[in-house]
Amino acid sequence: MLRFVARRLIQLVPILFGLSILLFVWVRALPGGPAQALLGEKATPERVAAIEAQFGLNEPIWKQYLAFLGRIVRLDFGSSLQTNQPVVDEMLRRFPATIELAILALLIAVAIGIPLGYLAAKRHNTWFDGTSVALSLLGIAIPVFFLAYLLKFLFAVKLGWLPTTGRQDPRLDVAHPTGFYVLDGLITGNPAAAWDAFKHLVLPALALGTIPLAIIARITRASVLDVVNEDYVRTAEAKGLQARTVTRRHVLRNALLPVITVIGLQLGLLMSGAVLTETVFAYSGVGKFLADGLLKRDFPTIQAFILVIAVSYVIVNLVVDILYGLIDPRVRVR
Amino acid sequence: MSLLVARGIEVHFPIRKGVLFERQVGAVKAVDGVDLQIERGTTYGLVGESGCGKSTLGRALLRLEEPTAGTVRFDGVDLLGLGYAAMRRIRSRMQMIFQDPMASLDPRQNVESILTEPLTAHDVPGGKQAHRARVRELLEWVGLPANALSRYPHEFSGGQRQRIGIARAIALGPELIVADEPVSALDVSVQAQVVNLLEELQERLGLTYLVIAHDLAVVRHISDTVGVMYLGGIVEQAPADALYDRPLHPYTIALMSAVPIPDPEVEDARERIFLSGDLPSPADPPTGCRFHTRCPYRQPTRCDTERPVLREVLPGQQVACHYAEQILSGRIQPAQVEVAPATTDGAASTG
Amino acid sequence: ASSSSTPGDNSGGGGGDDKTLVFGASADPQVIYGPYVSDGESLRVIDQIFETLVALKPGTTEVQPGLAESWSASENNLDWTFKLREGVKFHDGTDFNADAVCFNFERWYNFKGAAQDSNLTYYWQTVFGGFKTRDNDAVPETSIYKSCDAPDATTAVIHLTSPNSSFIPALVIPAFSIASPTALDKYGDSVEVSGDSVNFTGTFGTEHPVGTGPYAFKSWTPGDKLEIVRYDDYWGDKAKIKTVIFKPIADGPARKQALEAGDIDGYDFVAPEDITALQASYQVLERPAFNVGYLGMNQNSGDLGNQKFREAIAYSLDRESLLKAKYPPGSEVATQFMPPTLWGWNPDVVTYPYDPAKAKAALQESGIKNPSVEFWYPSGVSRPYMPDPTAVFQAFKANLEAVGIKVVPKTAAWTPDYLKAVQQDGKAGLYLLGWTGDWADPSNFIGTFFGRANSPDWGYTDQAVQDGLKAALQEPDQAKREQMYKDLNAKIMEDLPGVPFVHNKSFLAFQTYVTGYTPSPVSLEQFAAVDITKG
Amino acid sequence: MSTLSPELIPNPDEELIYAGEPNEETTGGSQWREAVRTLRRSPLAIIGMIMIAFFLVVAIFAPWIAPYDPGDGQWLNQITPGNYPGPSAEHWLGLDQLGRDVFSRLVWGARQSLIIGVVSLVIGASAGILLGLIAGAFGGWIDTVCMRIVDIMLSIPGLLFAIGLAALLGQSLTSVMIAIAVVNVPIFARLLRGQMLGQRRADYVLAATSVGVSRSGIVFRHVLPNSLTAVIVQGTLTLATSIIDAAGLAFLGLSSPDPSVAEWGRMLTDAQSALSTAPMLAILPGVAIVITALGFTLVGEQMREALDPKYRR
Amino acid sequence: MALLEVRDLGVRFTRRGRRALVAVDGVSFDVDSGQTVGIVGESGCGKSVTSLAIMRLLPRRGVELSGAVRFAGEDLLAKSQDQMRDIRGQDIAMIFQDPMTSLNPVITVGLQLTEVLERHQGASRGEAKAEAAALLRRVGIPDPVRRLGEYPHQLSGGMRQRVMIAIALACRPRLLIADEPTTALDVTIQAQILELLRLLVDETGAALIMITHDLGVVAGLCETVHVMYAGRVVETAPRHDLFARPTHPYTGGLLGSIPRLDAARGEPLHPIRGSAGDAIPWSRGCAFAPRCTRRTPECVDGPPAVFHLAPDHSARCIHPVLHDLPETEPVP
Ligand SMILES: Nc1ncnc2c1ncn2[C@@H]1O[C@H](COP(=O)(O)OP(=O)(O)OP(=O)(O)O)[C@@H](O)[C@H]1O
Ligand SMILES: Nc1ncnc2c1ncn2[C@@H]1O[C@H](COP(=O)(O)OP(=O)(O)OP(=O)(O)O)[C@@H](O)[C@H]1O
Ligand SMILES: [Mg+2]
Ligand SMILES: [Mg+2]
Repeated sequence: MLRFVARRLIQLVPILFGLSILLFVWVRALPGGPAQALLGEKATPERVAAIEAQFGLNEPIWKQYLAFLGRIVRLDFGSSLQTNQPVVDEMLRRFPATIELAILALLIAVAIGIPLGYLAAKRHNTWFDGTSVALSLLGIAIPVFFLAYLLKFLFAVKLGWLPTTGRQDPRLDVAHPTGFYVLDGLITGNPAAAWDAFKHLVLPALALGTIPLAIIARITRASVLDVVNEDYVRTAEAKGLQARTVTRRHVLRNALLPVITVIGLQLGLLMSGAVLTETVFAYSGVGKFLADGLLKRDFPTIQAFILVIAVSYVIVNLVVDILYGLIDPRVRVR
Repeated sequence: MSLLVARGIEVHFPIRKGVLFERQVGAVKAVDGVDLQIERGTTYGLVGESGCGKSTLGRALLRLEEPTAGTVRFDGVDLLGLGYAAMRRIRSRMQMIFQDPMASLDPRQNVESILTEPLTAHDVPGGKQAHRARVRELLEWVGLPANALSRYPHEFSGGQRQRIGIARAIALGPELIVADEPVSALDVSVQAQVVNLLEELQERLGLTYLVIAHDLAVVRHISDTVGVMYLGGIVEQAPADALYDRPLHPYTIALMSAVPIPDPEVEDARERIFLSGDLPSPADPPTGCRFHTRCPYRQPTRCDTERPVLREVLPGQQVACHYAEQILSGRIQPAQVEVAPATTDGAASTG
Repeated sequence: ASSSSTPGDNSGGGGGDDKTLVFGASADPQVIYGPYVSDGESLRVIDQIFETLVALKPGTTEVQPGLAESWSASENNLDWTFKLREGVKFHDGTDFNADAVCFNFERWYNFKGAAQDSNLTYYWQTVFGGFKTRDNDAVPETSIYKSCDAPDATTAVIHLTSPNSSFIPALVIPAFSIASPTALDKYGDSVEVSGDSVNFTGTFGTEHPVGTGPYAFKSWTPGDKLEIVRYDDYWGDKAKIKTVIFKPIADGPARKQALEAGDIDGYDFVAPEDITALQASYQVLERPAFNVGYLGMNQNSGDLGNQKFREAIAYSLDRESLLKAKYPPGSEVATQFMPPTLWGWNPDVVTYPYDPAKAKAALQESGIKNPSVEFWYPSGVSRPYMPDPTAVFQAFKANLEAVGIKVVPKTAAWTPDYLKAVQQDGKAGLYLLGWTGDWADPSNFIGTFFGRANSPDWGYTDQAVQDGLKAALQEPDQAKREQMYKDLNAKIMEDLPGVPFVHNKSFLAFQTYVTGYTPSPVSLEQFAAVDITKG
Repeated sequence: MSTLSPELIPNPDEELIYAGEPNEETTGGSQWREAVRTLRRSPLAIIGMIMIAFFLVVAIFAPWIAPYDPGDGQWLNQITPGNYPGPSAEHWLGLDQLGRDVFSRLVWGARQSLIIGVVSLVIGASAGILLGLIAGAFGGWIDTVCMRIVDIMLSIPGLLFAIGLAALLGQSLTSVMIAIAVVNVPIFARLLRGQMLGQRRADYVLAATSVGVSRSGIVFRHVLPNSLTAVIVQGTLTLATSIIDAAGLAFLGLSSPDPSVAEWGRMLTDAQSALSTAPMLAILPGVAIVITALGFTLVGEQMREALDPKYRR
Repeated sequence: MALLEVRDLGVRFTRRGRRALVAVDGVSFDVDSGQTVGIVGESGCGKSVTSLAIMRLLPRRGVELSGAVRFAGEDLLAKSQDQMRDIRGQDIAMIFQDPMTSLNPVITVGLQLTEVLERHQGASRGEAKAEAAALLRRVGIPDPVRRLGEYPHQLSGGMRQRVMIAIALACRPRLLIADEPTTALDVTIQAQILELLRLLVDETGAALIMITHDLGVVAGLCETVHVMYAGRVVETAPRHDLFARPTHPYTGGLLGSIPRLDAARGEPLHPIRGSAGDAIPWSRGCAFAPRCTRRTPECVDGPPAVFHLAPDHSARCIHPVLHDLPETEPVP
């Protein structure tokens, strides 16, 4: 098992290496190059030249790349051009927000998607099945930001049930030791703050969770359909086991295996979705920061955030694989 | 001269492991030192337990799987020494028939295209016209209606599909055909049709067969010589009748006794010899005689230390067993193996 | 009314002393330290916490005493004596005095290294020029600042190297606000190059800004909120509301929705579309126009060097209709590159009213066959003078095509791509840009536009105009200056380097219970006067 | 069968079929026929096909359906900020925030979406197929390198990748299409490679080798065609996501530089500012996107189910 | 009264949008306590469907059952699924063809064995474990305690089938249905498993229905054999009779087409022409008629009647092969 983990972690190296090259080249290839991006609206040719000298941008390209790699290895990502704050600080500030959002989105997706998929499979070829398939496909077909707008328009603007933007009512005076606002509310003994933070999460999480929900529902359905036709389920039935036991022990346990993998793969989708959802809800997380950064050429941020996202994506999927191994003895690694 | 002579064929599939660089830590010894000789115009039958390496051997002989060691001489030509192009050319003289007729036919090709493909691949002269004529001839030989040409594999029954496979195999007028379990996927009533067809074609075209099967009765029925394989090696090789009348290797003996015969009288009278346990892993074969772990005739010496070689014990009958003579003369009797321990009250008898 | 009734929510502050106002800003501040910023959101916050020597009369561009009660200049306009207000204390309890003033000026003048980056010290470099050392080729070579004396605690004398009539009006910019020397020394304002960018290593501007203003800094969570609280020892009228929170909401419609949902009490930059709708149940405040939006015509690009062609373009534009359809009520068609509210505006410049026939005639005269221009407009941005650049582009494009000029559309994100392409690289032919005044002086408008020797954006470097602008800046006599600028405006409009098309008002919206907010033409608004009156 | 006399041949019209009929194994050539049969029975697929057909008709015949030029802002004088005339006899769906005819823009938007979807699909799928083909056909270290490239591409969230690319290429529809195409590349590469690896050891490939078909013949005549089914299904689904992604990019400001170009994503985005005064301006293009994407998704998914034997029990 | 009486059992698959498929068509047979009955037939002739119908394990939707299945006097077809759950595993148990897929891959062998004990015998975890180990030992699995904690993929095919047998026999059922229990196994392993089944059935006194397509297997094991073709039983006979005097042309054809290990070599095989796909509906006539060498026009005049050769030997044919009598020309 350890060897498996080690091996997967080592597989990360070429990915990171490739990514670092990609990001490095990307910045160099931007119209005007990094000096331009750095100077923004006030750049003059002289200033650009000065900056290039200052940052070693006129060194040979491989030297620049090595320097870049060196900084990455030291976790020195520089400062955000948007905020002039160290990128690491920005990460500590934005990642909890997005993680919190993604977790709730995923929870919604899982908590609704799996039962929905299961019931649809159980009632295969009925109107319930058809409807849930159609709904889940609709979930996939609806642009995230459009859904976000509709949700916001309906539940926040028209009905006023939930807040429109942000992570917490700014009027609340609360401490944020961890940056996970719901958690912060709970650990600082301020349930009202936690509740408020939660209310701010609901709409973005719903918007963000819809696509994963649809995907999970579909995979669950397909997987359950597969499994109920397996010989071992027939064996279980032939043993006269209670319906409950058959479902839980023999159907679900097997059917959820592919679902787990799919849940891991949702991370990328959630990040893409977060870019749009966070923009709509003015939610200060990674997605919005990155989207702004990309448009404003905040390349220190982009480089660092994308690296971190890629690493966490790979790690999450590694964890998923390990989990998979724990549940499925067949792939348990020697 | 024999049509096919194989010497010391080994096919080892590497097992790789490693954190950073995959090292080879072992090998699945699917075929582990096989000598084989097939005479022109005869049928060689190969039987053995699942996983013992029959298919791998069959493919290796046609170089569809690269042997890791050994030589294969086909009509005097050293196959393993041929380059890609030369090998491609010589393939027209050796063909294969597969177990699963559906899987071996490209579902997207119609029968005509399936049968024309070998002709175009080898630039059989005469152009389209000649090819078409040849294809019709093939259909007739294998007993398919002419209207089959434009149809797709899935539109046929299992037996008919196998006929298509056979037609493809004989399209180029090969000399040798390796048939890997040609009938085991077919219904009992259809098996016989295909077996008969194979025999008929052999007679008509002077084919040489290597027939792989796990059904001993089928193999015996069509083969002149039968080889019995166990865990990557041939343990006994003999003319078909001799093998049935007088199996010499303990494994062959057990095999013979295990085959059910559709005759209650015979069945009721039969004495069975049960083997204990299963086929060991080819990745980690037992020392000495590969069969000694399950052998009811096992002797305290030699069996677990020395690998017996295939040797002629009776004329034309080769056996890889140290004690073949003693078994033949009845001096060694099989030990009785229980299929289940004493059963009276489920009392523990340490297995 | 606020619909989010969170427990512990003290919004609207129905009285008592703990009223809170939540203001929807369009972004986070860069840093809360005047000399390092030039963007509106930073200035807005800094303006509440800090004060400058001279202030603006609310709602106008008129200069009035700030931390200095009065000031006077020497004969040669080089030595300026400021009489400082007494009894003023910084939020950290230290005294405000002449030493503090000089401390700040000297600190600015002595900025080194990364701090000389034009991004950071834009206003200093614009108003005062260079620094004591020149660490960077891009920095102006000379500085008009010379030194600062503090003869006594309430007198600060600032010496300049050359006379400059923008000096006093420019001092109102919060970039020149006076910070607590003690706190500055304690927390530091240093910046440093880190990796590929500039990094605030001192925490003064991020965690401990200390000024003398009516509000003191409380906390800042970038992306989430910035909170300031009333400074109870303020020398002047104390702020009415205890806490003001700036909540960054970048998306315009989102700000509006936040207002409607009661999440915020007010916000800036109301979209013109929303004005009518909002007026029904909210207060919509109007900020006087102190800006100009223009269509730049780069004379280095294609046929735009042809005066007649430029005239044809100018005549073809139906600015009237555009403003009616897409600009808020009260916006005016611009005739020149500065707003009429600013002295120096010339009522008699040549104008180019919408006249397709004239445009076609001019086109004919120009002798250009198959006229075609590359027309740039920025995307993803909304500027006070251009709430919807796309609409302007679309309208002008239709106008141009109507007279037979082919338009090649080009767009890019505002920063850095658009500005770079237009201003540095001079890639654009036609382009949309504009300017909002920082202080009330024509030099801040036409001086900025046409005073540069090198102007890739205009491709227009008329020596007479350049010399005129330089002379006007140094002219001490106000009446003479005014005439000089009037003449310059006339000349510029004759040469037609671009078509100014709008002076636009911008708008803020508030809940009805918010009172006392006075919009300022230069967007320097005091929250101290704002109150919440809710039953 | 030929041996049977005609009267004994099972009657295909028979109400019942009897046990023992040849297994209706359905792969390959018949796969599609069977799939079509299944699709015809699936109400969801039919709905999807109607949606697609509608969309295609509108896209193809846009010039004849739309009453006006979609970029024509000649009615600018009829609007004032926040006040856009609604449906009228002249303008069936009213005017937009730049005084253009909404109906015409919607109609032309269909064409634009079709172009974006198809072009980015064709580019992305071709490149992905090429990459997957190289990886799948050669194997070994070439495969490893190709798959690492795919891994790298997949580790960046698609939309961010697309924005980054669009930033690089400058703002134009071409860069939007290329960006979306690039994001699609790893999907197709991985799919095709997986399919090809699955086929590579299939018996029929071995059979082709043994009759002497050349390596390229095997790849192009056998492996590739048999892998394409999955690619076609994926293509249908990708068409839907491409249209959605294009809308997402437009939402973030990446779209054609010419605002006269009628594009749903952009229409939706531009209308955000008018959401409360004229919600229809946003809802109409939004719904158009949803319907089109849903159409392709429905058909693609049902097709996948129809072609996948495991759904057909 | 027989332990199991199957009367006129019919199974139709009626899936929406497809033609109805008659998988089993009027099958009747009896199984007495302790008796071993064989059902043989080619792939697709309805053997599995028959056994699943008895167990009521066919999908609920899209299946029409007719006839009666009486087990110990009670009609199983009339029972609810819940009632069936008490019978399955307890009174009637089943072994399936493919030991590779019939065990749940993700739970231990031990749990798969104990769950049936806990369910039907109300055994506690501990008791069930001990009992399970004893069962594994009885089916000849060495080191049973260790095996209990293992997963199916860690066992060989033969061992898995032994586990299946242990599961089936755990509650000492009165009837055991084995659906091709050895087809997936090698001959030597097949012999072991068949021997094991024989021993255990003897020991527990369970009746056994052996479903197979291998005539050799029934020849050595079953007392009575039913030959199925296209959903119907075409011949029923005690095994000696069946092999000595195959009466239905199909049975004879089968026997003629399989090579025998003990036959002299060189004897050609006599295949049945056509394939199972050539069947016609029984309602139109004899389903085998298209392939039958003895076919006459009457064969397709309507469903053939059953011909009784002896009380326990019958064939569904109008031209049965009568071995004792001189071969006569079929009636025109
Ligand atoms: N490509 C391969 N890589 C690794 N191992 C292989 C490969 N092909 C076959 N083997 C292993 O080699 C051994 C022999 O396989 P082979 O298919 O030749 O057996 P067989 O005798 O034909 O069995 P069967 O009767 O099941 O067809 C088996 O253990 C198998 O797992
Ligand atoms: N769930 C089902 N839905 C539709 N048709 C079915 C179903 N199960 C079986 N059939 C059909 O019923 C017929 C009889 O099938 P059955 O499984 O009983 O055959 P079998 O005799 O057991 O064959 P084999 O030897 O292959 O196991 C076949 O034609 C099969 O296709
Ligand atoms: Mg094989
Ligand atoms: Mg079966």
